[in-house]
Amino acid sequence: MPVTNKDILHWLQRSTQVLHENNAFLTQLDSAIGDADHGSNMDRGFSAVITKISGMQEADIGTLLKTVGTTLVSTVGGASGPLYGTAFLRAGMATAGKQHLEGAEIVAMFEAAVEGIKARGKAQAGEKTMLDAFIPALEAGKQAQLEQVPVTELLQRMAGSAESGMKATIDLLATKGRASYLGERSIGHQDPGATSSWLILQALADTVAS
Amino acid sequence: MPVTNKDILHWLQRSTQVLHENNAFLTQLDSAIGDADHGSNMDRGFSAVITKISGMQEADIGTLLKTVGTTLVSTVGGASGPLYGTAFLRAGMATAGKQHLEGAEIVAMFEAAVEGIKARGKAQAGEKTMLDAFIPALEAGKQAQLEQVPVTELLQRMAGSAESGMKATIDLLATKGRASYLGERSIGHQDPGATSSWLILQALADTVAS
Amino acid sequence: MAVSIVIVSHSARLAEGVAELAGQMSMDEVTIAVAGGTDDGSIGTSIDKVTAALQKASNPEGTLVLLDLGSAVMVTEMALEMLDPDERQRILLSSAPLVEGAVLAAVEASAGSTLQEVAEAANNGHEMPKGRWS
Amino acid sequence: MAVSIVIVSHSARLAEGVAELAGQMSMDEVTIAVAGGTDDGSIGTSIDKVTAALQKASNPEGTLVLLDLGSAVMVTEMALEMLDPDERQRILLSSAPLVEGAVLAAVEASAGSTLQEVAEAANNGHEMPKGRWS
Ligand SMILES: Nc1ncnc2c1ncn2[C@@H]1O[C@H](COP(=O)(O)OP(=O)(O)O)[C@@H](O)[C@H]1O
Ligand SMILES: Nc1ncnc2c1ncn2[C@@H]1O[C@H](COP(=O)(O)OP(=O)(O)O)[C@@H](O)[C@H]1O
Ligand SMILES: [Mg+2]
Ligand SMILES: [Mg+2]
Ligand SMILES: [Mg+2]
Ligand SMILES: [Mg+2]
Repeated sequence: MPVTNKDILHWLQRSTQVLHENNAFLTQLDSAIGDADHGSNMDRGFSAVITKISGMQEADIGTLLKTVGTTLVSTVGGASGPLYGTAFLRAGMATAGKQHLEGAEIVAMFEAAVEGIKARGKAQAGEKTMLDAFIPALEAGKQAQLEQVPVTELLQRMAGSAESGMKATIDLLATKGRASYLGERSIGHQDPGATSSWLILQALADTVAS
Repeated sequence: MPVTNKDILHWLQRSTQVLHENNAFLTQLDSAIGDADHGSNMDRGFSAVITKISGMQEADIGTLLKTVGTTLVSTVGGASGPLYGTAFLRAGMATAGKQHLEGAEIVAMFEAAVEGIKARGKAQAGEKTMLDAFIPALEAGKQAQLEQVPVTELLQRMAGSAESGMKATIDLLATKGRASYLGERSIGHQDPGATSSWLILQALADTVAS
Repeated sequence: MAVSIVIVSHSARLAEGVAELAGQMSMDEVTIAVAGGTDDGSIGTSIDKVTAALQKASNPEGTLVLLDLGSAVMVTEMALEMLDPDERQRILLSSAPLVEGAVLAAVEASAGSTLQEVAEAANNGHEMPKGRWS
Repeated sequence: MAVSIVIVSHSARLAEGVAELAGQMSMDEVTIAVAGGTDDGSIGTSIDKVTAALQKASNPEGTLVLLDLGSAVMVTEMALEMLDPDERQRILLSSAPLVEGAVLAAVEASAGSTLQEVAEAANNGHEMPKGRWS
C-alpha cells in the first residue's frame, strides 16, 4: 500500500505533536552542547506548519512538503530552520504533483532531502548532526527497497536506523554547528538535531503502520 | 608673578567656556577621522568639572587638578577621558599642596601630565594625537624656563607651540586611536584631541595674561 | 553612493549595537541595515529580517554582510538564493569578526571604496589593536 | 565556580546583546557582566560601569574582559588600577574579537576551565568558521 497525501498530512500532525511533547527533552540535549533552544525551535516551527497546512487536505504531497519547508525556514530561528527547511523543500520537489508514494518514491524523496541537508550545512556523515540520523535511515530505506519489503516495513527500518544513528552520535566529535565550539567536550552527548530527525522519521513509520 | 590657585580656577572656567564654544568645531574635526563626539565629550567633561570645583576656592592646586582628573575620567566617555584624566591627575600629583606655581613648577607639572598621557595611551610624538600639541608645548616651556622668561611669556610660548603642533597634525598619519582605522586617509585632517589640547593651553596663557 | 553593510545577528540588541557603533564612524554616508533575532523577538535568526535588511541595503555599489556566528550563514544564504542573480552578485558574505569588521567596513565604505576593498577592510578586524598598543 | 566574563563596549545594546548571545551557550553557569555606553546612555565608555561590572564578575577563578574597540582599553586599565592588587591579578584583558571571543569564552568557562584556558578559547574567535564550512 502506497503512502497517500492523507498519510503525509497525518505524519505532519503527529510530528508536530511528538516534537511538542519532546520540546523539553530536545532543549535539554541542546543545553549540553548548544544553546538550549532546539526543542522550542522545532516546536515553534511545526506549530506554524500545522496552521499553514490546516486547509490543505486536497493538496498533492509535493505542495504539502514545500509548504512545510518554507514555513520551517521562516519560523524555526535556528540552524535547524534552513536545514529542515531545505530538506522538506527538496522532498517536495522530488514528489511534485504526487498523491501517493510507492517505496521507490519514498526513498527518492529522502535521498533528495538528505542531499539538501548536506548542501545547506556543508556537512557529511560523522560530524554529529542530523545527518547521522538521516543518512543511516536513507541507507536502510535503499536496502529495504532492494529487498522489496512493504512500505510499512521499509519505514520501520528507516526509523530504526535513524534511532541507532542518533544513539551513535553520543560518541561522535562535533565538527559542524554550535556543538563544534565545545571541541572534545562535545563527545558523550546525543545530538539534538539527530534526535528530532529520528522523532520525525519514527512519526512517519508510526503513522503509516496505524 | 607665580600662577595662583585662583588662576588655576579661572583657567578651568575659561577652558570650560572655550571647549563649550568649540563643541561643534571639535566634533566636526572628529567626524572627519573619528566618531564625531570629541566636542561633546570635552564639553560634557568640563561641564562636570565646573560643577565639581565650584566650592573649591580655597583648595590647593594639586587638589583642584586631581579633582579635574577624576571628573574627566568619569564623565568624558571617549578615549580622551582617560587621557586628559590621567594628565590632570599626574599634574595634580606634581603640584600637591601648592598654592602657587613658579615657572619651573609649571614646566614640571606639564612634564608629569605629558608622561601620564604617554603612559596611558602608549603613544609618542608624531602619531597624530593630543601629544603632538602637548609635547612641543612642553619643549617650549622647558626652553623658556632655561631663558628665565616671565611666567606669562612662558605660557604664551607653550600655547604658541601647541598651536603649531596642532596644525602640524594635519600632515601626520594616525597610528593610535580611532583615526588609525582610516590608515592613509587620516592624512590631511587636523587631530581633534590636539586641537582641544591647544585650546586648553591657550586658555591658561590667556587667563594668566589677563 | 557608498557600499552598504548588513549586520546579521542572533540578537536584535547586538545587531543594533553594532550598527550604532559602526554608524558613528561613517555618519550618514553608509547604509547599515540590521537583521537581528527571530520574528517573535527571541534569540535566533529570521530569513524575513535578513531579506528585508538586504533590500534596505540594496544599492549599485554592493553590500557586505557580516554575521555573528556560523549558524547565521545558512539563513543568509537562503535569503540570497531568493534574490535575482543580478542583485545577488552585488552581495558578499564576510567571515570577519562582527564588531571589529563592521567598524572598519563602515570607515572604508564611507571613503567611497569598492565592495572588494570594504570586504578586505573588514578582514583587518582580526588585527584590530586592543591591548598594549591601542 | 566558573571564570567570569566582562563585556566592555561603547554601546549598551551591543554589550547586552553579546551577553545574551554568549549566555545562551553557558546557561546560568557563568557570570557575564556588562559595561556598555556612558553614564548618561550615549555611545562611549564609563569607568563607573566598568568598575561595577568587574565587581559583579569578581570571583576566585578570575575574570576575562573582552572589549569592542581599542579605545575601551584605556578606561578598563584605569578601572583595574583602582582595584587592589589581589583582585587585579585575577583579571585578564583579552584582545579577542568581541562577539566570537565571548561565545567561545562562555563555552569554555562553563566547562570549569581556568582563566588562562578561557582566554585561549576566546582567541580562537579569530578562526570561528563563518562561511563555506560553517
Ligand atoms: N552544518 C550543519 N549540518 C547539518 N546539521 C547541522 C549543522 N549545524 C547544525 N546542525 C544540526 O542542527 C542542530 C541544532 O539545531 P538548533 O538548536 O535548532 O539550531 P542552533 O544551533 O542555531 O541553535 C544540531 O543538533 C545539528 O543536528
Ligand atoms: N592612544 C592615544 N594616545 C594619545 N592620544 C590619543 C590616543 N587615542 C586617542 N587619542 C586622542 O583622543 C582624541 C579623540 O578623543 P575622543 O573623540 O574624545 O575619543 P574617542 O576616540 O574614544 O571618541 C584623538 O583626537 C587623539 O588626540
Ligand atoms: Mg540550538
Ligand atoms: Mg539557537
Ligand atoms: Mg571621538
Ligand atoms: Mg567616541
